[in-house]
Amino acid sequence: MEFEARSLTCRRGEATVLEGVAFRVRAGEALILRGPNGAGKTTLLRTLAGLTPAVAGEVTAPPEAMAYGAHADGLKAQLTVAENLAFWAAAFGTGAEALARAEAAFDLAPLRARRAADLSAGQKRRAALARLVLTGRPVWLLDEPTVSLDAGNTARFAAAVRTHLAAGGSALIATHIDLGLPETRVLDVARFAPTGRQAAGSDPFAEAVE
Amino acid sequence: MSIWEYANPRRFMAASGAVQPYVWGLAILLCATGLIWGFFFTPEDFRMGHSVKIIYIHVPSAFLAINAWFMMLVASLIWLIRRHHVSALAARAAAPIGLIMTAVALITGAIWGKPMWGTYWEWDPRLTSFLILFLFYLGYVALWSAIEQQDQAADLTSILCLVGTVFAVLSRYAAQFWNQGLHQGASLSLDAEENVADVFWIPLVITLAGFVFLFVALVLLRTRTEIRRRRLHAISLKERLA
Amino acid sequence: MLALLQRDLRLALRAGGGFGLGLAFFLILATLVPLAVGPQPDRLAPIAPGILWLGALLACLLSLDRLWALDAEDGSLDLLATAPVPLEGAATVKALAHWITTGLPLAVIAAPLSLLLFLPGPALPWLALSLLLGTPALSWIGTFGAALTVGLKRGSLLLSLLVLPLYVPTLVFGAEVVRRGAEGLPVATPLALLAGITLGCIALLPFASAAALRVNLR
Amino acid sequence: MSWLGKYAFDILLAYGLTALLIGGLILQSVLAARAARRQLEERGE
Repeated sequence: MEFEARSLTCRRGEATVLEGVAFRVRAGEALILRGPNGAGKTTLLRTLAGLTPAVAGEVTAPPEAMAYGAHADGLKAQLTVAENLAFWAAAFGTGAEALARAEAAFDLAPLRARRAADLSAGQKRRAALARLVLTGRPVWLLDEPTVSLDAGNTARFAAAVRTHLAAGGSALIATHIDLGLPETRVLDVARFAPTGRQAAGSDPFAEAVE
Repeated sequence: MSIWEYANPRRFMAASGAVQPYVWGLAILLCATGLIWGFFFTPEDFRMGHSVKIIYIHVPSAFLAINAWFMMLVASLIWLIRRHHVSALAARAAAPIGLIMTAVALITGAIWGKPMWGTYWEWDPRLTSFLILFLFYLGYVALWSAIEQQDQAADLTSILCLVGTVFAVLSRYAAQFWNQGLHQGASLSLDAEENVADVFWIPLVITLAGFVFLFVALVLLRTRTEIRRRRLHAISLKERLA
Repeated sequence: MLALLQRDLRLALRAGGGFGLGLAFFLILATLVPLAVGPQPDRLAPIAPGILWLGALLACLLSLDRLWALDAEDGSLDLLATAPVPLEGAATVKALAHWITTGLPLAVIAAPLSLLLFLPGPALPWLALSLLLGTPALSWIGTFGAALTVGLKRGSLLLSLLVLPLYVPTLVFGAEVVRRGAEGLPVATPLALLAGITLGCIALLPFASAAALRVNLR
Repeated sequence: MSWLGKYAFDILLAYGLTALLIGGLILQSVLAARAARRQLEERGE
């Protein structure tokens, strides 16, 4: 899915952290977000996912097109991997076929009956990433997806992204490693650091009150 | 020029600064007149003796205790619908005033109840619902101070105010319903409009007006403080992030 | 939505889910009151309706602070908010799950427990019925309170302060049903009012809960 | 205060406590206003 963001201004809490964000992602393309810690990568992803309303600007794709893969795994520790995945499959209305694809993509079959509490960090990550396949949504928003994944599983993840892109999907990935994806461009988020001139319009307390 | 112009903090600060002295003057004048008149120049009530003098603080404070909440409700709605910061801050400013007024109404009611009904506390529906109102104020103030992000706090307290209003009204009727079973004719609570003679009525109205002006003056003062605090908050936020 | 209900019920029943804690609390309260007040039936019977309702109310309150907080901690609340389930629906399901795991069992064990407090026999069905009708309101109100405080680090005390005043009408009408039942008076009016409050809460509060959640997720 | 009759204590108590509460509220409002204004002035506004 192709979409575009135009002069997007994003907030984290009460602070404006990004200003005038503009980019275009084509179908089958992955956009890699780069930038130092605190530059606003997570904020941008949360805004695109529809969790944090944008202060200004527009995105041509609705939040319903986005599959948000957060930093946190979002797994219920007391439930098994199969139960966790089945819940998300039901919540997104995707069927058994997607479930099978997700399990295969991240090699979760041996872990199906294990409780999420008993998984290692990397195994949890795999289960969390498998959720993206279950959403059936065209745009993946990934926040440091490879944290605690070993080399083999990183490759497995890269393959899953490739499959997604080949099917006409697109992705925004905040990551520091090279995933070896075919169509990628890099977006340096630090470019959009706020200049401090803007805020006056949105926040009446940005200037002296008397 | 519409009233919404004052939703801009700058305009509000200028306008409220100009108006404030007059409101305070009126409040002091009316309160002093009403209270001195009521306290020194009214006769004894044939039934209640001089204890009737408590009416001059009890009724106005009770009046404000309820109306402060309504003011907060309206201000919260304005914030939720039109996103005017001053409105949210005015609601925040009014809450402690309402809290104190409710406390005053309760305390003076209890003290008055002792000579009249022979007990400090009576689970009269009116007293009960004031006690519950007091709890609502406490929750509202506590929620405001618990949340660090100011816009978020304004949103959440506004939602609480809306829901709380519905439940406060429900509680009022619940209290009325609940006490029926226990004792009927305990309608000792004083209905000011109906059974107060003229001699007491005139100073009461003056004091009431005085309290209203006092409320307005306090809301103006406290809203100004909240606006300044909000500005300080914005400055420190900027410094933290820089 | 059904999947969410299923998940929440499963979580409550699994180890560490907290199911049964509310019931145990209710039992403890029914044991402690006679110890504090004295064992005489003529002393316990008149206060039994109030104690039982108050106990049910506090037992409901007990598990509220984890209602959204657990989902917020492990990140699934964010994911839930991006799922094609409206937050209003999620709030309804959460409240329903809370009711099934606390309110419903409370209504069931209240009748046997009331024997400890010498609640007069004719009041027993009214106790069960009033709890059955009234505890949903407690769960729905609690879900709203929990949604308001989900972003706070130490929100549970504040949650009680916010929720308990909202519980007043439900408590008044609920206990009144049982009291009237015990005295053999007609119970239709308070019962109808109790049902009215519950219906109103179920119909309207999910919107307030969802609005509060959206603000907190922001 | 004998002219207040047998309720003198109650009346004075009520007025006293009210004065304390409302006076305290006004005092707090004024002090807070002053503090906020001073803090803003320190930051050059």
